[in-house]
Amino acid sequence: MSNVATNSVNVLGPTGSEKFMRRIMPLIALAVVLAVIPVFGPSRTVYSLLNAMGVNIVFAMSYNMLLGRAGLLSFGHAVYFGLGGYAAVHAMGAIEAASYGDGGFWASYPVFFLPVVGFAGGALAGAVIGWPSCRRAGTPFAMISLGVAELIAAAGFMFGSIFGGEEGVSGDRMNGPELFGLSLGPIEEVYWFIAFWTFIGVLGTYAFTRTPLGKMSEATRDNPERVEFVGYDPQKVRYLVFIFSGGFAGLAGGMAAVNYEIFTPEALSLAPSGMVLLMAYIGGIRYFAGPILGAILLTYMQSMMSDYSEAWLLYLGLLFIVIVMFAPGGLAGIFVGLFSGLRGEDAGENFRRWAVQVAGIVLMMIGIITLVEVSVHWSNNYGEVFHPFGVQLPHDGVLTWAVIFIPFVAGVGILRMAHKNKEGQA
Amino acid sequence: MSIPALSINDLHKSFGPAHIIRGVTLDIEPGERHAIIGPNGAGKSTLFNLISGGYHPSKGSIKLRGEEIGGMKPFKINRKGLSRSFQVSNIFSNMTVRENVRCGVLYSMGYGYGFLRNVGNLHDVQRKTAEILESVDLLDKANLPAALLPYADQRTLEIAITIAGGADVIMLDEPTAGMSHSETERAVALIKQATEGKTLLIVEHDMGVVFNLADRISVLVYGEIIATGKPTEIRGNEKVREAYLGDEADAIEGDAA
Amino acid sequence: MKRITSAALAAAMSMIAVSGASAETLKIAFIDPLSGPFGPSGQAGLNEWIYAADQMNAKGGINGNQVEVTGYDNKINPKESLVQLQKALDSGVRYIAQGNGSSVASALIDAIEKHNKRNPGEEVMFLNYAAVDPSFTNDRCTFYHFRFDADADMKMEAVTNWVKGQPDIKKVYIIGQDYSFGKAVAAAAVKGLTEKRPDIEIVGNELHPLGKVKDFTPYVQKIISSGADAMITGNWGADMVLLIKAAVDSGFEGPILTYYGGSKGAATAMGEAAVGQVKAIVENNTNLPMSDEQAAYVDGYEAKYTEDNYYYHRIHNAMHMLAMAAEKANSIDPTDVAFAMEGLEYESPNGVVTMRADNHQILQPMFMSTFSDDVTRGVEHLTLGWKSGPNDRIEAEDTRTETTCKMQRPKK
Amino acid sequence: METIVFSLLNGVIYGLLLFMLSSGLTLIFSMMGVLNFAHASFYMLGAYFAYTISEASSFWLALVFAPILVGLVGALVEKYGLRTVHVNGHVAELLFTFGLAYLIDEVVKIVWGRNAVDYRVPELLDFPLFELFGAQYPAYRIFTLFVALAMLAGLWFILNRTRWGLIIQAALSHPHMVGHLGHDVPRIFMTVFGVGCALAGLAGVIGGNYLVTDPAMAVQMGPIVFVVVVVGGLGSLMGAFLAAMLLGLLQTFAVAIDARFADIFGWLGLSETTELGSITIASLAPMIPFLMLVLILMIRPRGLLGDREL
Repeated sequence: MSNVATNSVNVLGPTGSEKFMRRIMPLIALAVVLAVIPVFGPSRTVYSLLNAMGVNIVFAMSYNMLLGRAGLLSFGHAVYFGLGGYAAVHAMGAIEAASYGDGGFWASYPVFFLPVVGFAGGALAGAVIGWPSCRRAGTPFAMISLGVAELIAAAGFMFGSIFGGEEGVSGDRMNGPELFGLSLGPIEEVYWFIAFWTFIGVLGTYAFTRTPLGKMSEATRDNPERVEFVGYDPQKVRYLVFIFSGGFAGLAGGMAAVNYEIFTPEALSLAPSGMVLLMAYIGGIRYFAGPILGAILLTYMQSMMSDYSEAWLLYLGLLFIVIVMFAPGGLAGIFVGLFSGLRGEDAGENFRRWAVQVAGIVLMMIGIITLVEVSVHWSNNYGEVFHPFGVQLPHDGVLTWAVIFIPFVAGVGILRMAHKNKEGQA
Repeated sequence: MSIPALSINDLHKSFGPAHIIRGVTLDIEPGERHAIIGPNGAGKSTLFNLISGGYHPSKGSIKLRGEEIGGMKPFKINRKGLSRSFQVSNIFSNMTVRENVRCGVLYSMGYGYGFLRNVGNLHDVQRKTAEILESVDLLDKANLPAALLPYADQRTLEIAITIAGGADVIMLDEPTAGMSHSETERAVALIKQATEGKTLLIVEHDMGVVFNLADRISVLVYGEIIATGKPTEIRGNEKVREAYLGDEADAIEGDAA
Repeated sequence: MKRITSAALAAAMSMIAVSGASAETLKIAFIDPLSGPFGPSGQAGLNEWIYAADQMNAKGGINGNQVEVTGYDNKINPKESLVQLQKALDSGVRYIAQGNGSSVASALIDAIEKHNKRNPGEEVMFLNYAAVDPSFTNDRCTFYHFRFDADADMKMEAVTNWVKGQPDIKKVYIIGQDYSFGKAVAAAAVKGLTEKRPDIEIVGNELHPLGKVKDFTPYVQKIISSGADAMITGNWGADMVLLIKAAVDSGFEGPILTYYGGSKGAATAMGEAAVGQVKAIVENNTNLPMSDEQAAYVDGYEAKYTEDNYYYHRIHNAMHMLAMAAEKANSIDPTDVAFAMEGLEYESPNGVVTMRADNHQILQPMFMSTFSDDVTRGVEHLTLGWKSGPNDRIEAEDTRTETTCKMQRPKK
Repeated sequence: METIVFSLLNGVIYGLLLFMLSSGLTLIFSMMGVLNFAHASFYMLGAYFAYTISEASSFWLALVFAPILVGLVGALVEKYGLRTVHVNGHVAELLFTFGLAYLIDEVVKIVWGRNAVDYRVPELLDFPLFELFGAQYPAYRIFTLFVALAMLAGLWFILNRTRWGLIIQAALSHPHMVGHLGHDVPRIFMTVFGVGCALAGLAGVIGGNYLVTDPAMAVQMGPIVFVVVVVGGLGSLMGAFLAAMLLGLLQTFAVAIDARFADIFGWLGLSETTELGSITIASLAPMIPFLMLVLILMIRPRGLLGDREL
């Protein structure tokens, strides 16, 4: 019996090479990408964007430990990001004071490792707030997180000695012992710091999914009742996951503290909490890499799209609603679907169908974007006119409304047809 | 006399004005296979939930090997070595079969809420999981998502999760409900083999299964046990016949024949 | 360069451009909210900067260099501001203009200070046109930061100087938002009143959470029952509008002395009921007597931006002082300009304004403006507007406050 | 004395406004399980519709038609949006409404501009009704009191005296039952969602002019609506009413208290000069709802009068 069982262990689970391809390769790929980026000599803008993305990636990953992996919808995750960040920024101050003062522990603490302080801060906050919050999942959890976030955000503005009032607490990252020859002054050096911790953050959140606790968190998400009957307390599972999630959010906060050298009470408020929810969900909460995609896309949109259109928030809202309604798997889900569709037997058929769908979507988007842009330009009342590619589209022009309606109707029609065809085949 | 594996004494449960369990007293010896039968609405599921920690008793005591467990949280009871299955398949449908069983194994092997070990490297857990899968004949389906299993296999998986933790008191809630005749036969064989040497408490509608499996049978009617005894004693019991009217009474007799 | 640089072009350029000032344009990056809830006030600031630049360019620019103002949307978020700052730096900007939110200003001051230290030869100058935290020109003063607005303490200095001339005011109630700014305003008010009018009784000093109160009536009734005959508040945004509406609705009759009564959208929200009661301490209002030239400037602006009113007179001042300093230094390098800016005096339409050399804080005459229905220039398409009488002028010197700044200057 | 009278009056009026705003959400949440994040956005739409209508005609027409319009918008949202995501569970629905709130905000900014609009109290009601301890009491506030009471009465009548109301009542406490009784569940859901939104819209019509009508008003009111619904309890309009009153009164009374933490916890050695000690109870008033939200969920998850836990 035991002999059989020992043999069958090998049959079970993925083989060594499968494991390597599925688990180790993506991490190596991530490391390579992170390491190769500077070769292209990015500008300061690109660097600062990359750094912001790194912070948001870790933040979104920590959020997905809750939403994706444990099924806990939080509206106040920025609390842990912010508290971790504040811990790190205060530690940065301590390093500065200690290195100009009488030394001590902080004098020998490298700024490079401040995210560890952030992790501790976030985890501690999670440990304190988590216990009452994690009693149940679902709506009560979401509501408690909302209430707690409101309270903490208000406290952020009230307690100036901790949160620095409106202008926040700032520090200088160029103090204390240097590590890896990085002074962390120029933004290129900060990039290495961010890249390192982004990798650690991704690795850490991934490793967590492989632990007994990580596995049980997924089990608790799917079936909390059953979990109780295999010896686990779902409340405790949630609580522990919550602490870790707070810790990784704090890690991201620590990264932000070094990157921006300042933390302000807004960091605790509902707005960044909403943003991280959007990142994770748009990226795809059921896929490990989903939040990474979401964080990259939304960071880019936030910092760059406002240059193109002041209605970027509207587009963001639309994107989110479309994802919720039609692609609950998020961007990652769409990619996975495309990829597996192209490898299947009827790849050609799939390809044709997608081409039609993409055409429909693009047409619809042309209509919607034109409508939004024309309205925005008109509603500003500065007499500005939307003029893409040199074409003037005033709000009262016939051409404008043609550009809005014809593609939109055509797009809707194509999508409907594609949908019907698919159903007809099925 | 040894301490009973499970000892229930004057157990009551009310939901508001509805008095569902009205003074159940029952002792189950270690190693005994005990079946609870009774018409629909007799309170069998409620009794199961009371024992396994799903409900809080209104009155009375439940002792597991002499230790009071009435009103304890389910996970605490489970850790003391009492495990149950569900009438409706209650599995982790987003996971593979192997992962399902592993969820049942982890706590009992001492890994608890651990977050420093990779589950892939826990060879004892792997081995135990494989053993369980082997014993319920699901090894070849180990890497299938549980949601994609055929119904009978899902029921089997339900049992596999229940026994995975190595509990020595096993409670099965209608394990063969909805199965075909041949599937039922296989399930009974499997239950017999998997609960070898353990205490088994089973609720079942299929009288064939009951009389085949059980050492003793209790009949629960309107929240009260009206008879307890060996299968032969139950068959001959007048009160049981009265409680079971029509077809079901025939079923008892038919099996008796 | 007449408009906002084509956004697409700017973004494309920012990705490839190598930093370094270009020879023929003086680029100013305007980093303020252009979308979201604070978008309107940021947009109004941007419009005034662009208008000021256009006017300057029409006169031949600064030292013959054309001025170009580009908007960068920071969503009033300090961290996002730093990303936008990097974008600006990449497109060769050496001058930053910002005003909305002391949190953003604080982040920018810090980041610019560090940038200037870490990148010698690429220094950047910060033209602060509205962030009023006093610390920026006190403990936290830096050489490259210049403030063209009176700080919170100076405004209170002006307010209390005005109160000094109002013997009718005997009991004052102070109410504000519960965060650093609200607390600073309250402290300055108490200090100023006790020094200048020891006879005034401060009957209440209250803070409420920032942006959370929906109905101010309970606060107002507390104020009324305290017998106050004047109210001082630093509130802005909805907190100010709701407070004022509740006050006039409940029949509070004394003056309501504000910092931000004139801010965008407030007039519409307050409505006619607030006429005569609401006052705001500002450096300008459009119903002051003005020269033809200045009138043409104001009218030109309001004709171009029909949704806006001429409000940030300090932007006009800042642009002119920038030009004067650049001429004096004969350079548009921020370091040279900054040295030239110190102690600079400019004959503005409302009188002489001076950039203090010791802390880079402007000194300018202030006016206590009253919300009125008897005005020649209304705001927000209403017949209501702001005006001030002869007694409402507070001279520049009377707004001066002591500074704790120890300015660190670079070597010339 | 005057503090108590004022606080009572203000508390009741504020509480009634909160109830108007939240009653619709209680209906929606109890029946459909959808904690509508965009509920306050419908309140905002109500105010803006009322502004537009009263510009074109009169406030009184707006009072009738603005809520109806909002209700129609709500019904459309339910039919073409919410129903699609319903299969993905409550979290997906919650997220949908979360995105919807973003969207409505932006659309309102485009259509009506980003500043406050001049939506004002109708002239007929724009006078001080009476004077109390030196402070005037605007007639419009008393008017809101009557509108709220009328709405309460109307709601009570519909729920207890009409067939529709009885179905809804049954569905409030046993949402799964309604389908079994052969009623057209999708249509009931659409109607309830529409009516719920219309009630929020009515609150917008009434509240938009005595507070401020600007694009931030939804965000301002959003979280507090949840507090009322959660504290009141699932399936209980009475609970929502009590919770709204409680919140209104607690907040207004707290404002009237000048005590500082140092005065209360002085015996613990808390001094008035410390940051914590100098906080006044009054300054915490607007935080009370959130404190209540967290405490209720921790201690009594079914709310004040709820018939089941969330």
